Amino acid sequence: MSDTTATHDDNGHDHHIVSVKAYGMVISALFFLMFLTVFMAFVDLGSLNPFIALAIAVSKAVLIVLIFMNVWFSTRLTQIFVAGGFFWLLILFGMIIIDFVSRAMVTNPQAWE
Amino acid sequence: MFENYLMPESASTIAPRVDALIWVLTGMSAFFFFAVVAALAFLAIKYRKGSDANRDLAHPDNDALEITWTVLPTILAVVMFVVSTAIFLQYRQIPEGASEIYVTGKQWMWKLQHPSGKREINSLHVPVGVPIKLTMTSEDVLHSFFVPAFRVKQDVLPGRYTTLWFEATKPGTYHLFCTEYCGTDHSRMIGSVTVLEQADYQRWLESDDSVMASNLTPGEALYAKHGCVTCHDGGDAARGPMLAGKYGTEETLNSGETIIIDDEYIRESIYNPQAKLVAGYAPLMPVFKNLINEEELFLLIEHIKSMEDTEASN
Amino acid sequence: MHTIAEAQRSAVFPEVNYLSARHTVASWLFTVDHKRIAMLYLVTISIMFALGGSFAALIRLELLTPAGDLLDSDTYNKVFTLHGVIMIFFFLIPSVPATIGNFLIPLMIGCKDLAFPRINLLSYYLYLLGATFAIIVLVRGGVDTGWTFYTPYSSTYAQTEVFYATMAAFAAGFSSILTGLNFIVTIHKMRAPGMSWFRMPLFVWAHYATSLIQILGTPVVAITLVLLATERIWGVGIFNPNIGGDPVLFQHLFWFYSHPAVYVMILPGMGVISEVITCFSRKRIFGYTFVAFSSLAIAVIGFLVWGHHMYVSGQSVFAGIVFSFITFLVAVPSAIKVFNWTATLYKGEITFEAPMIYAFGFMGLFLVGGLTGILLGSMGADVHFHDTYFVVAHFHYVMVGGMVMAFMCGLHFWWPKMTGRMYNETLGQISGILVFVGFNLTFMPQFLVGYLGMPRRYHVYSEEWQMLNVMSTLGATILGLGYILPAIYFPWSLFKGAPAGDNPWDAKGLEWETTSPPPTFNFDEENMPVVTEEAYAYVIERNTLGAR
Amino acid sequence: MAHASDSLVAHHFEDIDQQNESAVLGMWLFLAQEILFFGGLFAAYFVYRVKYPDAWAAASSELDIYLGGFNTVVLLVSSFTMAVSVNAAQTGKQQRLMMGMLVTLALGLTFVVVKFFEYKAKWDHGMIPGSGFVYHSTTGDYFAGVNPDQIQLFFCLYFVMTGMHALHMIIGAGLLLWLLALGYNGHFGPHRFMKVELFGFYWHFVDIVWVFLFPMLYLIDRSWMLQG
Repeated sequence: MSDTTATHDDNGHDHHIVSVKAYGMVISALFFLMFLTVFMAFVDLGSLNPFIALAIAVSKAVLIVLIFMNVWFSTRLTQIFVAGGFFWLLILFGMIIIDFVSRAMVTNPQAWE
Repeated sequence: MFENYLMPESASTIAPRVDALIWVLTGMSAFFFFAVVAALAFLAIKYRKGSDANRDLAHPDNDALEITWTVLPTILAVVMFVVSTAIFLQYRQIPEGASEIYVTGKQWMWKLQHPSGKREINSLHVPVGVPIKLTMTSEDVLHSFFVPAFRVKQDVLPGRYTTLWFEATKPGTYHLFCTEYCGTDHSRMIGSVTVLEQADYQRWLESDDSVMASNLTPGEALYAKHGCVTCHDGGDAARGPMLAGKYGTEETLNSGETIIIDDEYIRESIYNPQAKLVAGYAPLMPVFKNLINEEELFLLIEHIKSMEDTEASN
Repeated sequence: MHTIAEAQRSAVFPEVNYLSARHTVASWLFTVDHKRIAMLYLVTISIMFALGGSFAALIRLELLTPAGDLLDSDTYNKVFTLHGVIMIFFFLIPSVPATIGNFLIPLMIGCKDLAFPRINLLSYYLYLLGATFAIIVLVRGGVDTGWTFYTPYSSTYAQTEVFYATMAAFAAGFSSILTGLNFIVTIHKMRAPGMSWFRMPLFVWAHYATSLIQILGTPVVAITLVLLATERIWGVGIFNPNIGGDPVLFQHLFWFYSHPAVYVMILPGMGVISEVITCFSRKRIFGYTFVAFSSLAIAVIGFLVWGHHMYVSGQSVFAGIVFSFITFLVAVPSAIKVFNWTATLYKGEITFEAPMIYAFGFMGLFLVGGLTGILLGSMGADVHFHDTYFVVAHFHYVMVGGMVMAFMCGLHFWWPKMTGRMYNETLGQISGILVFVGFNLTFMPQFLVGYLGMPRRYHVYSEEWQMLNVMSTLGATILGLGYILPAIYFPWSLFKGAPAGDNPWDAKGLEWETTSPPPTFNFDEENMPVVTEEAYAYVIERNTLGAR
Repeated sequence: MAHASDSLVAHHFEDIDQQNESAVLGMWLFLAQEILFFGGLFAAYFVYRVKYPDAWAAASSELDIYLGGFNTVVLLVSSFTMAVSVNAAQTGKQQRLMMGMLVTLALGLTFVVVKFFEYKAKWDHGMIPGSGFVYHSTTGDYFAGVNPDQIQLFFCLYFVMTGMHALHMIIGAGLLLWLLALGYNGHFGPHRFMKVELFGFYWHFVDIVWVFLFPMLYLIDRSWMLQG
């Protein structure tokens, strides 16, 4: 019937119940990362800054998705769709950015040689 | 020949190459079309219900066949891609020394400006056998500059320059269309491109004296009118960089980056002077955004370029 | 095998079915039965198609002469814009999925309803809301931006009802998203016992691929339209070139959805063709897995090619090259499908009922549409063809020649299942042929006038193109006739048609194992279907063949 | 629906597992759609950030880092309380469930109110895009020479992005009210908590959007603040 044979608990449900303690650890990590990102914004690292900020934001998002949103304990199918959604986001960003970073080649055809 | 029935007249150096590409692709498409339709018709008739065709061992899968008709079209597609892209790159490779014409699109007309300052509306005169580079912008919405006989087309955008080049091969008068929908009179935003023999072109250039009457070119006049000369003449009091001879050269900015001084940079520096300051200069220049329109901008750019010429000849 | 006549002689109209379950108006308007919702869609979509079609008729009439004498320029611009907006957002995108797909997917995979029946109803009302916005646009004087809504014309310069038009597309977009969501969950979670992925009808595979595009693409155009709407209200916004905004960015965001959207329009049609070809060849489809995966390949690769709408838009040369390369690759899975359909005929036992006529028509026209797409994907050739009538002809061959043919094909094939009645078979065959001939007469001349460089969206045009335009209008008249015919015999069959019987085509698939029309919960609830064989398990009974 | 009281499983589902798995998958598909919906905005953001890095940094510095930071804390905590509520629902602790949702609602509303005051400050300074837009730099000479037009472009995006986010918060608050009403009427039980769980997904998603908005809008380059 269903695609997945996820581990069923005693009640016959697929639900893995995450403990409040685990949530507490995640929120602590999130706070740490938040202060880290604020701190890093005050340090001038030139072109590195945006990448650090993005990396921190991505790790926060990953924590929220995996633990708060239970994806770590979900069925493989759910995990695929979550990953797919974010992957499509990268397609959108990637293909658009290709245009804007290579614009100079249009106005300046010498760049081709 | 069939060319005037199936394709518009072919009147530029790139047109025969594009036509060859189009006919090869059309031929290939036609081949596949007729091959598949013939197969469909043959099978439909042979295996119609009630026919006594042999229906034994009709296996519904054949991986070898599948792979064949996956891989072969893929190879063909890649070959077509390479050829098509090679021709497209010729559209983008503007020959050295092409003579420049500035184009402004505006609802619903084309305004064209020759280097001499001569201006035209909805008609363009060019000499035969000379590569022409068009630098184009729009004062309002998107337009697209299309001359079917030259097989050239390029969108014209507000706030930015796009370029296009062609070399006409045949004297005559050809259609000029706007092909990017631009509002009410989109279909009337049309004109003509007249290709003249070199001598005729010279005569045409000199025929109209309304523009050349002043001993200043229009760009020179604007340059004087807006007082550019007070800061950019290179004298001791100059608060801005000297412009003569700078076009096309490299310059270092305050930020340490280097840039090439081109049309786009001059445009930006007039409309938004503080964006990219040349190293060593203070942000003093006023913003000319609302004082100079796109057409006048072209005249100024043309003048700044010509300043290089006088410098070099002296 | 049975002939249709045989099957019908014994057929009785079932007492209990979803149509007769309840008769009040409210029972229709608040129904959560996927079959009733499909019928609601069918009625609404037909009305929108007629509306869009009448705009097409106006366009063709106007273009009879090179001068703009029937309509003034503003009216003409509004007419072609409304034709595009209505046909794309309110007909082509929902056509097969929301009607035939909505009706059949639960039947085909053997379950009682879609996973979220109430969301299905919500999705219909969102569609209706969008359609209402479209009507508001019409009543308030129309919109003249072209269906592509390119900025800055749409954001700043247009004086027409752009705001309501964006809201119309926005609401229709969310309707489409929710339909896709429902399909994916249903296909994953509600398949009957034994209905493994590779036993599913290809129609279901095609809808799965379509749904992916609807969910992942539509939201981007939705937010883009929101940005456009705020820019109109605010007077300034992120596409405004006066403050450094980039009009090309709008095109990227727009085509990120709107190119994959053409696959939303064509993939379900391909699904229909796979069902019909097999049924009337009495054969399992050739290369089932290749056809199934080519649907997914088209859906995924289709997301990476949108820049081929923008070769001359001012996008970078490098980006153009990348998009062009992938565009050539996306041609391959479509080619695979066509080859496999053709090979399915081999050693079949082919009959030419109305759905099959339409299916053959589809293959001919889709071939032309697909192959001319290669010329437009080629950067060198596209510079000449871009925004000319060549493009207009190309996408009508794909959308009308492809999708509308497939929609009609599917409607003729499953009409007996949906209504329990048989339409006039001969008239069906005639309409199929009329549409095919009329279509070619309409759009083949547009290819030619495109080679000659006639730009699209032109109200007045150069005189040398008149002959071809007159031919096109002539063809459109025949095409219109071809569409009017079914509009008569389908409703007629509802009242006078013979009972169709459970399986008038002697076809394979779970939908044919229940009554026509099916009961409210699709199957006999005590005896839900269990699948024990592969899809399209047709067997040619050799002893019925003539010379054997 | 009507017969929900006698059975937790809707008629067209086989069993509760099938129904729950469908609901979770459906919710995630909806969120995938949401990802791409906000993705369009982020794509525009990235394009202009690449095009106008200086203006982006300068405009970012005009936003109130304290209010932004405060709201980040509020939202993160609300995500935590929502997660605790889901846990309470799954383990059948009704009182904790109601408390958790109530706190979440309060935090969500706090966020919206703070956002309102941020908007109002921008309004008072004339930093609303439109014909009356003015840019008074508060960053001294640090970002001298940026183009005010591009600053305006940033604020167009700022308002649409945070506005869309705030709209999602308000919708979330409405849904929470509905869940609270259901809970008050004893709707939830140890086998009946999908609504809470699905809403939790939504709430966390809105949180994630802010996790990206905060550094990208408020924190592009703050080193000028250290230069006094």
